[in-house]
Amino acid sequence: MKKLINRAEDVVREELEGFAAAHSDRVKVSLDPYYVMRADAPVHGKVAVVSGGGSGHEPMHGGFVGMGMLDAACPGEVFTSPTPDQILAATKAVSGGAGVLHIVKNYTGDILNFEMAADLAKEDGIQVEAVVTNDDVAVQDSLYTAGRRGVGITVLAEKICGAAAEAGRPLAEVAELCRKVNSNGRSMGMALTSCTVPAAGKPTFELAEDEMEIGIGIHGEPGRERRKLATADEIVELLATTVVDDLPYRSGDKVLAFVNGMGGTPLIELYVAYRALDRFLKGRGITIERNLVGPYITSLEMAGMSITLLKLDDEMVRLWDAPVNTPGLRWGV
Amino acid sequence: MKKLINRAEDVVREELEGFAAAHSDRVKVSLDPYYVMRADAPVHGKVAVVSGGGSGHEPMHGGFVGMGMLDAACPGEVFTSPTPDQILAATKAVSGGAGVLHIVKNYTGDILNFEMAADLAKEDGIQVEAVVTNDDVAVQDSLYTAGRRGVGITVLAEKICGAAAEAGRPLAEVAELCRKVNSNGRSMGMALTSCTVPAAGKPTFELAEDEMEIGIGIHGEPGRERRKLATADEIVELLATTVVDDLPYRSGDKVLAFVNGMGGTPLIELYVAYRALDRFLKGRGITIERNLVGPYITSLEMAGMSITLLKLDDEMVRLWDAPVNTPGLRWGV
Amino acid sequence: MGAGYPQCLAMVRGFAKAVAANRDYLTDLDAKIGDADHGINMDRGMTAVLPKVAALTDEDISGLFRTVAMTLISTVGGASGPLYGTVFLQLSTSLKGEVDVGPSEWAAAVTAAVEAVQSRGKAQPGDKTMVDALLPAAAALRQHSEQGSSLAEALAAATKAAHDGMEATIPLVARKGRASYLGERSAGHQDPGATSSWLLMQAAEEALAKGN
Amino acid sequence: MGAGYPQCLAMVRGFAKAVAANRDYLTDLDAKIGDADHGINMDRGMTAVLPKVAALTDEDISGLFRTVAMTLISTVGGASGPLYGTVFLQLSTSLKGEVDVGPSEWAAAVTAAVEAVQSRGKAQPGDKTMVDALLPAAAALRQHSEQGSSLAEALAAATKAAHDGMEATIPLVARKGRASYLGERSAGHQDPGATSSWLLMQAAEEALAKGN
Ligand SMILES: Nc1ncnc2c1ncn2[C@@H]1O[C@H](COP(=O)(O)OP(=O)(O)O)[C@@H](O)[C@H]1O
Ligand SMILES: Nc1ncnc2c1ncn2[C@@H]1O[C@H](COP(=O)(O)OP(=O)(O)O)[C@@H](O)[C@H]1O
Ligand SMILES: [Mg+2]
Ligand SMILES: [Mg+2]
Ligand SMILES: [Mg+2]
Ligand SMILES: [Mg+2]
Repeated sequence: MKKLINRAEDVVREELEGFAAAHSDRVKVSLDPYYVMRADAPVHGKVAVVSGGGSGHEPMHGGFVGMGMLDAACPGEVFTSPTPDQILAATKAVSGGAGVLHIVKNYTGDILNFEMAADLAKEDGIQVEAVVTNDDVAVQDSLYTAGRRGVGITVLAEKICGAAAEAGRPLAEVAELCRKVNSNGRSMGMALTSCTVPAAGKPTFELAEDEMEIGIGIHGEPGRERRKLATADEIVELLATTVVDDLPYRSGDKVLAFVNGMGGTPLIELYVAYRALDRFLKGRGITIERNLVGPYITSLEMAGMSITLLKLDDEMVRLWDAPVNTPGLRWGV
Repeated sequence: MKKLINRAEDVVREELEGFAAAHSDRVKVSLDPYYVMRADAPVHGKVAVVSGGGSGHEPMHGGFVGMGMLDAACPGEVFTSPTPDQILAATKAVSGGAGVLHIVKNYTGDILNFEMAADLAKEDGIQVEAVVTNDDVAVQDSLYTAGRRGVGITVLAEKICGAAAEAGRPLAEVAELCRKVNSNGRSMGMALTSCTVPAAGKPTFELAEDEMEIGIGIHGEPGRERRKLATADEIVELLATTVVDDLPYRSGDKVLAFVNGMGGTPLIELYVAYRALDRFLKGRGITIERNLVGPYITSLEMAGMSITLLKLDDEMVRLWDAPVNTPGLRWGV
Repeated sequence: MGAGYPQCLAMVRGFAKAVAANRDYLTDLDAKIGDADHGINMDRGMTAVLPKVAALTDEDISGLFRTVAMTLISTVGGASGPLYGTVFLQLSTSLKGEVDVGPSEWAAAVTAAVEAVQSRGKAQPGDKTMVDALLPAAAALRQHSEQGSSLAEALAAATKAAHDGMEATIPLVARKGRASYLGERSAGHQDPGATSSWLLMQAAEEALAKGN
Repeated sequence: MGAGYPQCLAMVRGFAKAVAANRDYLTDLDAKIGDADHGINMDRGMTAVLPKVAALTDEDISGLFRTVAMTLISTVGGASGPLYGTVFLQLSTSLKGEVDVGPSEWAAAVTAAVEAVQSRGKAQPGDKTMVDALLPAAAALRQHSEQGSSLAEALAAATKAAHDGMEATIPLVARKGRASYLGERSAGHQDPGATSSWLLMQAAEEALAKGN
């Protein structure tokens, strides 16, 4: 295992300490229990937006805390959902009296821990709504499984709902918007290499030099299938076809196209992929109104990428364009 | 070689096409010859700031084109400096009548090609000043060598000089400022893994599982020495000591601390490193006034990091804080 | 005579020891069909439990299990944190005021615990989860307690049933938890949570049986 | 009788062929002490040269080398683009109006070319660059031209001198170019640019000697 770390068991704490030192102008970091919150939280009268999940996906979620996006984020251990006491403490710390939205990615652990925390917060008189994101089309959705995983759409939902909350919209509306973003979003990812969980010390899976994993999750969970390596154009076509056909996205639709790096893939390759996606969508008559290219929801040092599409309406475009000031996403301010 | 690319010989063009498609709101891209320029160039009466170098270091330089930073960037083939005709074409395209600053990293190839281009531009009546960055303390500086390499300071110089040019400062001042930034900056990097040049198809060097390369360049050039793998704290101490002692940075100094990822290193590790740097500098009585953490001057998919320090004065802080709107760095707008 | 506080404490410590010894094994199982952290998660939790239970002064079985539950909930995270938290929280509730845990008390407590896990996690038998080890263990305990077996006999049967249940997860296609994302590809691998549940039943057997 | 336009064209084509054949070899040498692109760079440039020179209609040696120079300058990049561009630009200047290149014209042209490389790149002999192959080659050409050797003899001596110069770069510590960043670690490796310069002298020998 080759990593810039000290002891595996200290990675999350030390990352948070580094993050706190770097961004004390915008965020405050609690180390016991772990959470990151806006420096100016609680914002009175504003719906607070809280998310969280395992660490190892940076900048998500802590990097998205700040004006116009999240009020707080709860990082768990690497790839392990946070615990209820973290989520409860963060929820209480940022609650400004207008209720709290929990944005939860659809993993059993995340759901159970956020549920427990929401129950406890409600006992404390805080109004909590939870919205679960589940955009990953690599996974068969079925009543008889845990359903689809929450991946890239979470980043977009956090931005859009953060802007809505910043604009003073009430909890029910912000939650409804979050469900709308989620239901208009679809994603699929792939990996060229595995990641290595620091505490495990060895790669989660092995891929031969000429293999790739299609439909990979963001925790190194095995994907839909293992295939022979292909070109960027072929890979993008495969992912984008599955994504587009699932919702489906139709000719005339306007979308936000998000090409995400898994952590070990450099920007040069993401732009090669974006080029392919741009051409693919043009061929389907779908217009890219907005885009995001870069490593925003990562999987440690995994090499690979994911594609997320979000079907936009005017309201979503306005909220996407609204000012945001976080360590991970910033514009308009 | 596992990369999200099509043919190795098409990587740079396809990356530029993807970049153009993603950022047409802010940049224009010429494909023959290759260069990226501000969408609103030439800005009349403003000094134009132009840089360039081999591809494979994204977001540098193309990602730094836009309001408040570069007017144009010339990408060469992967790790190969651009050619004079590219640089000349870019220089002409963005020249707004107030002269053009060439920011050139100190590599023989970059120097020679920029020199040729500057000669040709001068023949065309354009006033050109070139400033060479050479901040890499891993390399012995001597009259009898090519001197130190230009690395991380280049990013900071482009931001600060771009802001000065935007503020209407004349060419001589912007060039002088660039020299000041360079002479107050020092850097050093290290690698955990090699990168693979697409056209070469195999790693530039081999490192054993328990080895790292200290003093690596941004082109996979071998570094100062090969060592046994160490902890993040030890690595940061090693790099930072060399950097701090070189200028030297002294107790009471205010600096911009830049922890840069080499392309394959995830943000979580960079924050672990930033924590160590923050502590190290505190121990030396040096204050971090501003910081930058992320992959900004990369080396394809290499895992590793570099540390750059820039000793700040009030003018540099103001110019650093000034609005910038590029695909790679954005704030204040 | 059933098990008292010292035996229950020994069971908690024994489970911590078994989890530590099987940390890599559980993690490797999770790497196959999950995210390679189950052993790490459980070990982090049970390592945190040890000083907490060592600090307890009043010898209260229910309080002991409540401490285990709250510590797991606040240190484990993931799916297993709330689920094992639920197991121990329910053991605590069921054994409120109990000082001498015999076969019927233990059977009732384990049965309630697995029901609580099911109500929280919505897993059915055959979904390839810890439920597939816990449910047969609870059934074995009930059967032996009804038959009037000794606590030692009941506990041994529970371990055996948990072990069989665990092995029976191998061919199953997961329908709950992270492994369910794999669909058919989850078949052929043993469920990590069922494996740690077997370790729990084994720790109970080794410690509680000493109470007889 | 010296070499004419067809021989000069054959030399350019021969150099392109040699560079293509040695693309990986040159790149591997550069990986050791540079950035693993010298063969790729030179091959990109010489591949671009081929259609350009094929399109030339007037059989002008100076114009031929000027086309090679401009094409290398605008396609190679790196250090070798301007430097090989300078070599061919100087050959073009030196051979202006020349139709029959004999030993003394070639010796003078190569001498001027390496001087131009030195004035652009500031490398001294022993700095571990292409200069270490080109300078001895130029000296050998001058010596043979003064002795009145045939063009074939002079070219053969130049190739041999370039080869020896190239091999002599192995123990050197680089003081110019990217390899100089390595300091002492650059010793023990052959300079890639000196190697491509030897290939150039070899291509000259093979093609120009045919002019006799
Ligand atoms: N809904 C559920 N009901 C019961 N057990 C579950 C459920 N989901 C997951 N599990 C159990 O949790 C185990 C995984 O735990 P762990 O790896 O620690 O958490 P995570 O899946 O969040 O990484 C699985 O092997 C399974 O036995
Ligand atoms: N200043 C110089 N003078 C002469 N030759 C040089 C100089 N700098 C570099 N070279 C030659 O250029 C070669 C490297 O070329 P290449 O790898 O194509 O360019 P780069 O170093 O820019 O990647 C070196 O092996 C050396 O022979
Ligand atoms: Mg997990
Ligand atoms: Mg090069
Ligand atoms: Mg797991
Ligand atoms: Mg080179």
